[in-house]
Amino acid sequence: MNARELIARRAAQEFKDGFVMNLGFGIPVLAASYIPEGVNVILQAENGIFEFEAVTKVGEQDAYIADAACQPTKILPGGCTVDLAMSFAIIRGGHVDATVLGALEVDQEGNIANWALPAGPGKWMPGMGGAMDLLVGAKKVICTLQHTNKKGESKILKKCALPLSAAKAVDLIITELAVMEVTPQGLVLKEVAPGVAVDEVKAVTEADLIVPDSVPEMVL
Amino acid sequence: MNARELIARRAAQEFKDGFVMNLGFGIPVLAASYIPEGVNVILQAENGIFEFEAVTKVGEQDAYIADAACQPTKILPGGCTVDLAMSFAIIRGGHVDATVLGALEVDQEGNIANWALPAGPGKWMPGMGGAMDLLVGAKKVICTLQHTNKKGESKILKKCALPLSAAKAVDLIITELAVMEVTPQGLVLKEVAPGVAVDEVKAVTEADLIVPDSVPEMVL
Amino acid sequence: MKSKETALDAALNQVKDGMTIMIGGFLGQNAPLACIDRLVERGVKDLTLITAVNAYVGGGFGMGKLIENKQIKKYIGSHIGTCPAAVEQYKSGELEVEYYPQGTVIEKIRAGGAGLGGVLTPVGIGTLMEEGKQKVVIDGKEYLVETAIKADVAIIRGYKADKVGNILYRGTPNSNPVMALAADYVIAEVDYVVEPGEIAPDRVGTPGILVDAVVLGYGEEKTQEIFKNLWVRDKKLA
Amino acid sequence: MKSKETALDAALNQVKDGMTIMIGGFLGQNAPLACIDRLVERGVKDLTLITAVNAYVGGGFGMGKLIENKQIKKYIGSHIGTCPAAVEQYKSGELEVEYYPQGTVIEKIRAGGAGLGGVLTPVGIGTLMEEGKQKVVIDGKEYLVETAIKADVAIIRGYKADKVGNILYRGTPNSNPVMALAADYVIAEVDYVVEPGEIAPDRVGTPGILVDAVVLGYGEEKTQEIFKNLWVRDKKLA
Repeated sequence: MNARELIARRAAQEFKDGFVMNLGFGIPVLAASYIPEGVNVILQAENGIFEFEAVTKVGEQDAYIADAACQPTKILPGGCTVDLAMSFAIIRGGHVDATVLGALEVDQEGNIANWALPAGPGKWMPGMGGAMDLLVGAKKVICTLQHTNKKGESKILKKCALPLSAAKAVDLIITELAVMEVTPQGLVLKEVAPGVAVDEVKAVTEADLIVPDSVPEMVL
Repeated sequence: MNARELIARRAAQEFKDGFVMNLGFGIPVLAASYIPEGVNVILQAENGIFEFEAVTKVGEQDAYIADAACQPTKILPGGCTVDLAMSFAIIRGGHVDATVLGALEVDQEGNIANWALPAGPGKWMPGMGGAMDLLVGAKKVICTLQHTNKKGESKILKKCALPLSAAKAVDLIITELAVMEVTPQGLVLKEVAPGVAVDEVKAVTEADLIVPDSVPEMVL
Repeated sequence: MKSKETALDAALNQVKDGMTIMIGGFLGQNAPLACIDRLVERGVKDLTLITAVNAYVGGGFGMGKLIENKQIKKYIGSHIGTCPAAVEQYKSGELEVEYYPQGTVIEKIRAGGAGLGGVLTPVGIGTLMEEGKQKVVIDGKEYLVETAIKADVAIIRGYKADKVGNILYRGTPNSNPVMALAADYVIAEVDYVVEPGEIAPDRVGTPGILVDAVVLGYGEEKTQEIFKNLWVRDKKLA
Repeated sequence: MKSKETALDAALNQVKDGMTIMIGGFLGQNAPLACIDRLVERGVKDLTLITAVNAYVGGGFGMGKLIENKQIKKYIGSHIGTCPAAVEQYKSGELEVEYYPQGTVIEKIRAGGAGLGGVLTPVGIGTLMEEGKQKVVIDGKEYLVETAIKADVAIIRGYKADKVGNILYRGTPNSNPVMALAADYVIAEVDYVVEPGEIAPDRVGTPGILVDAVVLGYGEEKTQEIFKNLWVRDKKLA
C-alpha cells in the first residue's frame, strides 16, 4: 500500500454516518473510495451540489452538471443544487460536519498553509479557492498530507512558515506515518502506521509531539 | 374628486413605462388604478413577487400566493417569485426605479417619518416594515400624503419631529394641494392642484417653499 | 437513510420555555400554521420570536394566537401593527419589541446562518436604528453594523419535502429559506412528504442537510380552505 | 413589452476597454462560452475580471482564452492555478491578481448587488487577508470587513430566458444568479429564448428586472458536444 492509499484509507475512518462532508482534491477524494460499509455521507461540491458522484462513461455526462473539479457528475436521489452564495453560506455557517483537505504545512497549534506558494516578491499562487472558508466553517477539519516534503523535511511544524490559510483550524492530521490530534495542550500522537515506531515518527516531525504512554497502530 | 383620488391620480403620472415600482398601502396602491395608457410598470411586492395583480373573485385565489398585504394575488406572465433576502437585495441594491409611499411627516430636506408613532416612553409603533429599505434603495422616492393633519397642521415641515425613517431620501412630495420637489437648494413648489392658489399652499406649509415665477396647475 | 419525517409533537418537543424561535411566513401566508396552532395548545412560554413581519391583520390567526396567548416575551422583527395584541402588550410593557427594517431582519438572519458576523447596511443611518450600534465608513460613506442573529428552533413552511428534508416551495417562499439556515433545530411543515429523488435537484429551495424534522401540516386542501375563508371574511374575496 | 433578446455583438458593445466585468461559471462549466469567445475575437482589452474561480484546467477554453489573449489587466477571484497563462502573466507582472476566499468573493459580489457596504467574515482572520482591511469586533470575536464590489458589465449563463429576461438555470447555477445583481449592464447567455409566461414564476432563478440583454449562446446540443469532447480529451470520460 503506497502512502497516498494508506492516508486515504485511514482518513476514510473519519467519515461518520450521516455526515455532510466536503473533500479536497487528491487524497481526500480518494478517501471516499474507502468509506466503511454502512456509512453514508452526504458529499458537497462547493460549486453547489449535495449528494453526487462522478460519471466517467461517455453518454452518462450532462454538460450542465459538474463538480468543483469540473468532473462530469450525477446528482443522486435526495441530492440538490444551490447557487454559490448558498453553497458557501452552508460552508461558512457551520453546516458541513467535516472537511478533509491537503496542506503544504501544518503546525502544532492547528495552523495550516495550503494555498500560497511563492511566485515572486509579495506574490503567491495558486490561490485559496474555497479552502479558507472550509477551514473556518467546517465543524471538523481533517488534514491529510505526506509527513515530509521531497527533501525529507517535516511538514508537521512548530510554526507554519508559509502564509496561513487559517489560524488554529485543524483538528486532526493524518499522514502515512501517524495520526495526530490538535488539542489545547498541544499536538498529540494518536496512532502510528503499521510497523512504524514512535521514534521514527518523532524523528521526522519538527513539531513538539505529545506522546501518550501507549500509541496504538492504525487499523486499516 | 376627493383628496385621496387627486393625490393618486397625480402620483400615477410618475409611473414611467418599464419602471420597476414598489407601492405602499393606501394612496400609492390606488395610484396604480390611474396609470396612463401605454405605460406598463413592473410592480414588486416586497414579500417576493414581480408582476402581479390582486384577485378579488372567489375561486381565483391560491392560498400560496399573496402580496405584501396578504391580498390574494395572481402572478402575471413574465412575473416571478423570489425569497425575502433576494426581494430586499433588489430593493436595497437600487434595482427598483421608484417607490411611492405615505408619510406622517416629511421635511424640506427630504427627511421622512412614516413608521413611528409614540406608544409610550421610548416606544414606537407600528414598525417600519420594508419602508426604510425602500427609502434608501429605490432610485426615486415619491411621497404621497395629505398636506395637513386632522388639526389642520402642516405635515410638510422645516424639520421632521417624529423619528425618521430615512434622512434626505424623498425626491417628490405629492399632496392634494401641491407637488413639491426636494432639491439641493430646498423644497421647490412645482405644481398646485386645480383651483388652488400658491398662497393657499404657502399658508398650510410649514416648510420653506421655493416658489418659481410660474407654478403650473396639475393636469389630472 | 433515516427519514426525517417526524410527528408534529415530537418535533415541537424541541421548543422549550425561554427559547428563541424563528417562524417563517408573511402575515401568516406560507407560515407553518399547524405548528403554530399546536404551540398555542402546548403553551410553551417566554419565547423570543424572530420573524419578518407579524401576524395576519386583526389577530386570531397564525402567530397572532401565540401573542394573544402571551407566549411571546420578546418580538424581533419589522412591524407589530397588524397584531392588536402585540400593540397592547407592547404598550403595557408585557411584550418587549426590537425593531429592524425588514431588509435588515432578513440579512441578520442570513448572516447568522451563513457564518458572517453581520452586514454593513446604509439603511437606518440618520435614524433611531443607529442607537447603540457600531458604524463602519467605506469610501466616505457610513454604514450600520447589523449583527448576525440565530435561533434555537426555526419553524418554516414548505410545500413538499422529501424524506431527507429537501424542501420545495410553492408561491412566495418569503423568509422560509433563509430561516432554514439559522437555527440549531429546523422544523419544516409541509403538505406532502415524498421519497428522495421525487423532487428534482434544481427544484429544491432548501437543501435537506439544513432540515432536522419534516412534519405534515394541514395539507393543501385545508390550507386552500383556510385562506379562502379568511379572505372572504375580510372581504378580500367575494 | 420590449423584448430583451439582443444580438451577441450588440450586447457585447457594452464591454469597453478598461472596464470591470464579471463572468459567471465554475472552471468554464455553466459559463457564457459564446460571449467569451466573441470577446476574444473582438479584442477588448485592459479588463478587470471578477470571477469565482478561473478557467478550465489547462487553458485554451472559456475565460482562459481571454487571459491567453492578454485582454485581462487584473484578476479578482479565489484561484488562478488552473490557468497556466494567468500564472505566467502574474509572475511576469503583466497580470495583477487580487485574491479573496471563494466564499468572500461571492459575498462581496452579493453585497455590491444588494446595496450593502460589505459583510463581516471570520474567514481570513490571522492570514494575509487581513492586510489593509478594517476589522470589527462583535462579542469579542474579530471579523474582517469585506467590502462590496460591482462591475460595469456582468455576463452570466442561463439555460432558458423569456423575453423579459427571467432566467431559468440548469444544473449548478454557481455564481451566475449573484452576478446578475451586481453590474450596471447584465448580459444573460442562454440556450433558449421563450415567451413571457413560459417559465413558471417559481422556476425563475434570476428575475428579468435584473437582466438587460438576453443573447443566444451555442445552444444545448453544441454545449453538450463541447463538454463531451473536452472531458473525453482530458480522460474524465471514456
